Amino acid sequence: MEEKQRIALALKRKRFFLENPIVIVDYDVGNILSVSKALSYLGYHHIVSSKPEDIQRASGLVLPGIGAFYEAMRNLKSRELCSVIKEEVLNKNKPLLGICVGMQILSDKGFENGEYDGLALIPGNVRRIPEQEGFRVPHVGWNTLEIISKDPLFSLIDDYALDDDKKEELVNHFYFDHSYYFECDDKYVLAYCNYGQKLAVAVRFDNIFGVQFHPEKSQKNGLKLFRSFFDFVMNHFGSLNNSDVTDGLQEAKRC
Amino acid sequence: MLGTRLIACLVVKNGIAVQSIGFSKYLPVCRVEIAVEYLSRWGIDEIVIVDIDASRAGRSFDLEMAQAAAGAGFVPLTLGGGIKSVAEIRMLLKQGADKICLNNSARLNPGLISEAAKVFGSQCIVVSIDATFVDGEYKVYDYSLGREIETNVLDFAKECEKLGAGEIFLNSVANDGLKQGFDLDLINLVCKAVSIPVIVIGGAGHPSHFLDVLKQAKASGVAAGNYFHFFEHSVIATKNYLRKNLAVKDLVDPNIKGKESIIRPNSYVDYKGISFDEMGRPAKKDEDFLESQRFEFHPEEII
Amino acid sequence: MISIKELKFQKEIGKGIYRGALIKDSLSKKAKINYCSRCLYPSNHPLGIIFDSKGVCSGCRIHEEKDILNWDSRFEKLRGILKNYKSASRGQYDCVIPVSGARDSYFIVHVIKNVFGLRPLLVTYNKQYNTEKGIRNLSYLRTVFDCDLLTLTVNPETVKKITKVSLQKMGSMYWHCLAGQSVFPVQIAVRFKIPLIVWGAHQGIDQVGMFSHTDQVEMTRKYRKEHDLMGFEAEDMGSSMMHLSSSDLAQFAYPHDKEIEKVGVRGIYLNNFIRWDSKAQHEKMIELYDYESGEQSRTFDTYNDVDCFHYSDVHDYIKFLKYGYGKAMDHACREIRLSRMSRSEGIAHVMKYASLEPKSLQLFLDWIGISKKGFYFFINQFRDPLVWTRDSNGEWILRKCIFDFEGDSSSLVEDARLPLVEDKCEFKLTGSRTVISDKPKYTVLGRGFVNPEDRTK
Amino acid sequence: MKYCKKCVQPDTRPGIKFGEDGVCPACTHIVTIGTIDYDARRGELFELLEDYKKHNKLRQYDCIIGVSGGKDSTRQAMYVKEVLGLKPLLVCCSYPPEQLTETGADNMSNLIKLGFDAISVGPSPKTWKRLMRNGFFRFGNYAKSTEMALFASVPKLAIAYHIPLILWGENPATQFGNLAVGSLNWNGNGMRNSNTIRSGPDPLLDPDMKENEINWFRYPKPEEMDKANLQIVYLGYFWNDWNKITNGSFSVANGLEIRDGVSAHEGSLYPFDALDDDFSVLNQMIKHVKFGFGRLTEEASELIRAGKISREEGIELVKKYDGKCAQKYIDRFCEYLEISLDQFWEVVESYRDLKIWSKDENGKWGLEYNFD
Repeated sequence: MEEKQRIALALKRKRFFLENPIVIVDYDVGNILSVSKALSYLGYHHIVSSKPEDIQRASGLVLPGIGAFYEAMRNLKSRELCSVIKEEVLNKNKPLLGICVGMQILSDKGFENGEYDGLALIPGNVRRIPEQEGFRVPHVGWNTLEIISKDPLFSLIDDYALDDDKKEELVNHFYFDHSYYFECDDKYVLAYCNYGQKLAVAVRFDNIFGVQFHPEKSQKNGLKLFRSFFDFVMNHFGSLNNSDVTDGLQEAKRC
Repeated sequence: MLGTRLIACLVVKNGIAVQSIGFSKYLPVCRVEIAVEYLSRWGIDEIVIVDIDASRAGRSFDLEMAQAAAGAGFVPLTLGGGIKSVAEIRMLLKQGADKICLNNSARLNPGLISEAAKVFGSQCIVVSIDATFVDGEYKVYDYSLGREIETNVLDFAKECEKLGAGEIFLNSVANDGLKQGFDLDLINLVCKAVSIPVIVIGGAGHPSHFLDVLKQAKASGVAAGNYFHFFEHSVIATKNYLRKNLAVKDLVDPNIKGKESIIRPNSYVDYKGISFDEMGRPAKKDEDFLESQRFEFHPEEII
Repeated sequence: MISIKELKFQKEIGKGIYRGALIKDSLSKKAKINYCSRCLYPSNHPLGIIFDSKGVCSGCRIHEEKDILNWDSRFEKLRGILKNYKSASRGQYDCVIPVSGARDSYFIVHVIKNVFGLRPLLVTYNKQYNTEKGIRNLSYLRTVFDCDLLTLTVNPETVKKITKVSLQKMGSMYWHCLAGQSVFPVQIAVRFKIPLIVWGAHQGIDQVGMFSHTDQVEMTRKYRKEHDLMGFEAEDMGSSMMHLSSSDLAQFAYPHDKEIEKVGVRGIYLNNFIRWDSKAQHEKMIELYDYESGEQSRTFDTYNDVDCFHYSDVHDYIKFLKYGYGKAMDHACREIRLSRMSRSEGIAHVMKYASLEPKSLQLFLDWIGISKKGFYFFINQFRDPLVWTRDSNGEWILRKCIFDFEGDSSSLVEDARLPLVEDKCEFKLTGSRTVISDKPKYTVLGRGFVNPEDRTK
Repeated sequence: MKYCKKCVQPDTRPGIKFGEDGVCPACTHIVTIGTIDYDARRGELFELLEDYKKHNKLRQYDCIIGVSGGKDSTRQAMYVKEVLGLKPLLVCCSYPPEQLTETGADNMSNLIKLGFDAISVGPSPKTWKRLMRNGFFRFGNYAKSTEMALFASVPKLAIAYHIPLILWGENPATQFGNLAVGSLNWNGNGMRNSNTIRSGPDPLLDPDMKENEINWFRYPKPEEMDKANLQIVYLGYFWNDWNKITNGSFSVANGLEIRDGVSAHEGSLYPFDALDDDFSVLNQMIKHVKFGFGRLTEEASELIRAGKISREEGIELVKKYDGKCAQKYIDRFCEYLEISLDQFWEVVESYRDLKIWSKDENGKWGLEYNFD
């Protein structure tokens, strides 16, 4: 991309997100700081908050997450954030990105140490990864993906590269650190990860996205994912406002 | 496919990252956040930071240092040293740690392992075991006492797994800092004893030492403390050494099919196709290649 | 009296890395400073330093390797590396050597060219604070060894702006020199596709024992950013106070990783392969090549810093104002470890030179256009509270320093003492090559050759 | 030896061709200056600079200029910075310390202090001295290697630093009639073919000299220049008042240190030529022996063309001062090349062109000036 175009785009991002910042929901679970650092590195103005009025003003939401399912849900409920998040995401159509346990709580039910209700934003359940010979649980480390649809999360990710003896090699690694996985219908799945069985590691339902891996800890691939997601938020926000251009696909899915 | 992780361990003393030799001699190297920044830039898979002063000084991991480290790079962080309670763990995870590592407190208060695993999920809980070979068996070494204790390493590792530890961080006191290679017997024993991932460290001085571990054991992560400080882009070059010298048939783990699944390559700055000198560092490129580079222009990668 | 809160505030304004944990400990009253029981180094050494159970510092422990390792076999290791890097076919240089008018440059070129027979490309970053003696040493270096020399001189106006920013951000007047001389060789290596750079001594090893010689540590951008540049790379020098464009700073910016990878640039340090003794090496160079030594204002070592008005003068005084010790201590520690100086003699030297006012301060202030009080305004912000405090009427006083240990003969010190191998530690004064006295002002570029009629010898 | 009808330039310069009207190329060119639309050319120049931005990938510098700190380079560098608004990288080829003059070093410092980044290229002194010696003994011109280094260092750094645009001063064809560079407009890419450097360093070499000892004397090959998109531009083409006197005055006004200005010693009318190398006075004397004209002839010709003096006054000055060189310069040269005075004159005499020189009754060499 030409130097001039890059500077113009960076300026556009700066101006857009100063007015409508991204909100990283602080519900006392997960490394908020790393997500925040990634966003500043990429030039996206954002605020870390758990106040409903900030979430209402946001252009996009991020639900970071480390730790257990029920504790995440308990903290969200205790801060009365569930309703305001659902309001913004379902009615106001604001894009949301759930990371790791932030993705898992989008489900209907989570079966980690018991059975707990999720936000029910994406139909599906969260179950423990079945033990299998040679596939240790928890699933920790860098693993490659089988990407079903590149756009919008994986549009900048190179799937293949040539290795030393010029053979095609899968290089779309991301960092995983989980013992439970998101079990849902194939139509919501953006990408799988083969770990003894196919685990859904990236899901989407309209403007709600979830990724099982940690983009804020996946170095360049992670930064590229954030780059394409937040540019999507910027462009998506634009299409929301000028009412005449309704996203046809959006309407059909909703009803 | 889940590859093996190349991990850097930063031993912290007096607030700075040091080289550790035989758990007794320490050499000052650099500030923690500078090390994290460059290791992340070089594509390290994970970083473990252990503050060896903390438990002796009776304090937990320094939050300010945790924040500085988490902010310096986009790489998975495991923080350890002096952690004694769930509250401390929650604070560290909030600061940017992905996992926390228990050493002394795992031995003195095993209940903490299961309690923490319950609250945060076992994937965030790593137990660090320092092993030393004494009269015929591997015993657990207590670094605050400076000697081994009467606990067998394999039993203790199994015990930790039962208690809900997510990973084992296995160090060899004897090999520490000698640059003579890893203690492969110890590694094989522990990897067979538990089913949770095992990260091994202690004695890396040449890329071939990492190669030996990958060829003869089922470790999920191979780590080095001093080694990665020695030369520019050490992580990328070491990864390429491993990718170049690992033939599929060598591998013990049947599930690892293609070569690509073993070591994650760095993108854009990848040191592909290089040869190595006897120290295992990038050797000089051939003359015609250097000559052809005179008219090449390589832009910086900007995401 | 600067309150602790204000000091905390100063940490925020500078993006630079303040020794977080260390400063926090030092701010608390219980933190105390101690000194190595063999050499004189304090525990607040900026490169970081570790004392072992006997109170001996990591620098001294690693220094012991100089009398343990087999240096002949290490010399052969160096021969092997250099042989691989000889540019056989394409008529290019075999390596790049950073040089200046002083500091072991003669010895390094002597070893690489005369001993190993390589064809080096010499490179030097113009510090602008050049003494005429330094210009002469550099010109004769280039002529005596018959080498090609590339000199980078950055626009003085830009250098002044950068120095004002470095004074504001980290209280340093020498950042541009350290940045320039540590990156210009790498830029040339990348631009001209000469992969090998040969440096002299690795300061981390020589001063605080950062690595063992057997680690054979190499040049990294990481070390440069943290230790040479105090945490500030060219990209971090943007400041609202002074407009510096990216092209102004381009000459100080490290080549990015892809450029380094494509050429395979590697920088090796000779002190990993040769038993490093700067004093003996300089004396050999005086004997072989008439290297000019000269009196220094704030240290007894007359060899190391003759090419710069300020390196062991204003810059060294700033180091004293920040950390409470200066070059005299660096040189004393070096000589103590080489068993040429007793600890008490070292302390005597440090006491003599430590608080001497720099001779060339006005020269620097006129050049950069800052008043004396303005100068102290910047420097005082970076005094290490562990060592410096203000008395009742606001005067800065040393909380504690090596002087308190003058008569110290505690058991630790006695055990750690090294038997002297030489009874005295003399530094030669060669006198100048020319009868014309050197000008007391900077020479940006100079001829350096002395016409026959003006020669002293 | 025929002289230009209008000025005092003889036709003995290698590669020069007079018109049928007996006028030298420089005089024919100067006539056209009045008709040249310099504003249109300036537009052409800015267009050229804009066009070249896309080749400049590194964006550190807009262009690269070869300088010595002398009168021409000082004015040219300031013109590029102040008038064209570009940020140039200066490249100075620094002589061996023994040959360089104090004034030369001070002038280069002065130019840098006017606000420029500069890279000084210093080829190895002893090797350079040997090339000078070979140049003197084999071609009677010690300066062949010097000129090669001066001309080659700029494109070599341009390739290394990815700066495609090289700005040069005056086109030697239009200034001195040296047509070998093959262009009468701004395009300087043919510069490698000019007389002194066309042969490259090979004829000057000794057998034991390796390629990596003389690479600063080897001009880049044409294909290397193309691969790097290099373009050399003569700024003189776009400038109406580019001449020795104006350049000299401008640079002196900006701090240039100059010679004493004794024509009888320096064989020139003005004190600001080749300030960084005393041997150039001697080189002009040898040129005078070889071709019957030296620097003063060129200066006088320029003054005549500029209408400052008449042809007759020019002829007077040429007869009086051309080819003069003080003995101190000859002594220092012999001492530098470690040769005796007899060896020096033996070589110089071997190049005397007997077609234009004749001995008078008491054995003194004299030129037969037929200025008609």
